[in-house]
Amino acid sequence: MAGTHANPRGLSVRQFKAILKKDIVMELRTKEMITSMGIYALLTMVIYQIALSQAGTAFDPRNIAAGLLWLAFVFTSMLGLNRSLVHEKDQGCLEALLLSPVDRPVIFFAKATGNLIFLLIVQALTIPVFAFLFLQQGTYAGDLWMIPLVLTMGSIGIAGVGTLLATMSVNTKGKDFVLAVLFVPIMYPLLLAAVSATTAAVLGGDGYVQQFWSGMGLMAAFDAIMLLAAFALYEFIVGA
Amino acid sequence: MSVGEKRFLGLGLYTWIYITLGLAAVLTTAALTMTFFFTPVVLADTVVDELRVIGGVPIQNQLLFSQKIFYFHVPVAMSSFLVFIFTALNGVRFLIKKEKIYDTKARIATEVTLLFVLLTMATGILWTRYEWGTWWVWEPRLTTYFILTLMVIGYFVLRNSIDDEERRATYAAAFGIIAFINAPISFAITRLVPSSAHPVVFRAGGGLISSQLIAFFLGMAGMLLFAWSVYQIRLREQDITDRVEVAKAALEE
Amino acid sequence: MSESKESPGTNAVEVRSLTRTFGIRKALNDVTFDLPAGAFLSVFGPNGAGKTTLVKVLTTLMAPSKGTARVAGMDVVADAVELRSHIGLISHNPLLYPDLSAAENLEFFAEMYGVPDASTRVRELLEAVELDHRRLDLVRTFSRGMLQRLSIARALLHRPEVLFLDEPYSGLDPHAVDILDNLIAQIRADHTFVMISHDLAKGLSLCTHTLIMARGRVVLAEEISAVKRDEFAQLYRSTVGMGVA
Amino acid sequence: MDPVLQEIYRTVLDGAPFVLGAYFLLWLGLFGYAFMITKRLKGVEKELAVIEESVSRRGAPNS
Repeated sequence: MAGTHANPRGLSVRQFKAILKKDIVMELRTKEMITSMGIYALLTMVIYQIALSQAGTAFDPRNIAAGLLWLAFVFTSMLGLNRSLVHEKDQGCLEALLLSPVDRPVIFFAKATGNLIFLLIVQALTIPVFAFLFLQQGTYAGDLWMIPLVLTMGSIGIAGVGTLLATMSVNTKGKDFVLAVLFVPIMYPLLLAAVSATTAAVLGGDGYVQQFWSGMGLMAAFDAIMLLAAFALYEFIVGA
Repeated sequence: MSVGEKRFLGLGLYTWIYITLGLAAVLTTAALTMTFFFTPVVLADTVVDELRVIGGVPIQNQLLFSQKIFYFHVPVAMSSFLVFIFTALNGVRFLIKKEKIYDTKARIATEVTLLFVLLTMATGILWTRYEWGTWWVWEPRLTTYFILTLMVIGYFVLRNSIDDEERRATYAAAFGIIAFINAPISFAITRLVPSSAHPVVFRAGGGLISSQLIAFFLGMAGMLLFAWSVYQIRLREQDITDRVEVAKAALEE
Repeated sequence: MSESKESPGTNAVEVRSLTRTFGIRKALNDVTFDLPAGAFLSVFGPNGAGKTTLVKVLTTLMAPSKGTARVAGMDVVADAVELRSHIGLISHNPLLYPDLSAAENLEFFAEMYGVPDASTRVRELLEAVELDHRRLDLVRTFSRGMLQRLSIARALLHRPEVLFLDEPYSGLDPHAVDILDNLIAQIRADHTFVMISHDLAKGLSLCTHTLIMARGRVVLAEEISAVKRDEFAQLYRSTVGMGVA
Repeated sequence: MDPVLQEIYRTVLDGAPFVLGAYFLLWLGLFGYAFMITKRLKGVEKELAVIEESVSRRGAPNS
């Protein structure tokens, strides 16, 4: 579909920056994604309280803290991903983007980077609230610096594959549902590794450093493979 | 693009479908019979010709049966994955050539995958119930198949939620490819991530003796033939449905 | 890819047996026509005639199944990326971000096209479409007519040679129609136009060339001076199937 | 039948016949499905024949 002719590198960088800047300016103006994702995350916390209400005092929420956190992130990120692509569809703007002399992967990387930034912001807001609500008792046993690392590594995969899948689901009937059906099974391996690494970071314990790094390695492998696939497929998806 | 007129070795497609279906029936029956009635049991890595009863208690009686699953369940599981390759392959061909036939082929391949994946789940669940006394275990292979099932279902949900034919085909092709890449990653990560709850229980045994290999290969060949037949029948049916539509459109003009 | 550029005065659009099929459906069936540079082509046809598909192929958004098309001397497949800098689209959709201001929208698209000295160009265009006083207002607050003016400014940012208009008049109030008429008259001289329209009177009053399509095929491709008015109306009625005065 | 297996089924694995039966049912289901789609294929073939006939019948006077 695209020509063999490639853009000069300088233009691609300019275009990447322009799309990213546009998304950030729009978000700062409307705060649509961040507020909706943030409030959604808070609601999840309420649900967790209900879920844990009968667990008894002997139960230490730290044991499942990592799982709960990533669960919240999965649902909030689906909400955000959907929003970010709905913007593009609304007034046919995506078509206008496609009409400009831009290499399709530039659109992909710019949108994915924007989504990554918003995800990280929401996570940075959610984690203290989560810790405040659920992790008061008991001490933090792992290494604190591990948390941002694992969050970033996980979010890269979520933003990358999520942007591809959301570009599809935004063109379907029942956008949100379709995104969930596609997104969750594809994200399964990443989330499994992410929860393992995050648990190591939160709980510490025997060999936690090794568990953390093996989880990180698996996530990195997932991110690399899936980003490559998404990068290769985006051109077909966005043009269809 | 008709499938029906192709001939191979002087025989039409129909004859071939009947032959392969019949063969598949014979082979799978043979494999099942051999497995349950003739193939000796395997105890861990060694073959036993006799029942070991020590102190009145049969040792490792669970393992006695565990190899039996190998001959029916594993061919089914492997077939499902092999058929899924065709989903991805035809997806790639579609994205390159943009011809509808590849989309149809990918879709039918995914249908057959769904059939086999469900069958894998069914035979797997039976086995966990019998072997471990529980209906479901989050064991790497079962988990991977669970995810695979969800992805295949997702594939059809995606298709059903798009009206434009070409967009539907493109998205389905892309998702088929992503899902295909994801399946082995899921399996690898399920195995590699340390899990406190369930250790890896299920590994294929070491040495197989010849009669076991024969049963396995019979089962495998039977399942693949069966998959091929179903794929061809469905493809032909689709092709004819399309042609009926063309004819109807022509009549209405 | 500049070796394929042609000297001025030749055809701006050359379409040769263009076919676009998917399965049994033929959105475009062996479409062939030429359009000289500087001409204004009006494309008519009922819904599903393939007008939109034709424009999508000519604007590189869709690849043809068979046949070739050249726009501004460039092949729509082989020179797609290069070609995109030479064409503009004005659609019934504004193709603008509602949460950006008028100036931000234009600046964004100027970046996408790599327009040199973007801020001067944006100011110049905002003045041309008489929106410079609202340049800082969000597009969300604009009326339909203002949106369409801004949308024209967006399409002209990178000084395209060929402009595609996809039912630009639909949904416009009479005042906005006047403004759009004026704008098109202003840029008429140095652009080639391809317009899809359901409005026969409007389409005919503007065009130098006309193309009627039905079921993916070309029914008529003629210079307007060569077309007899009542014959045309007759043909239009029979293919488009709507009452024509 | 393998005598060792017979012994095992009788003494140790008394649930074996159920598993066997379940597998057999699944096997039957598979071939039942194959039979079903073959029948359906026959059905659409008939429909095609009918329609193609009427196409050629209607096409004849015109051309």
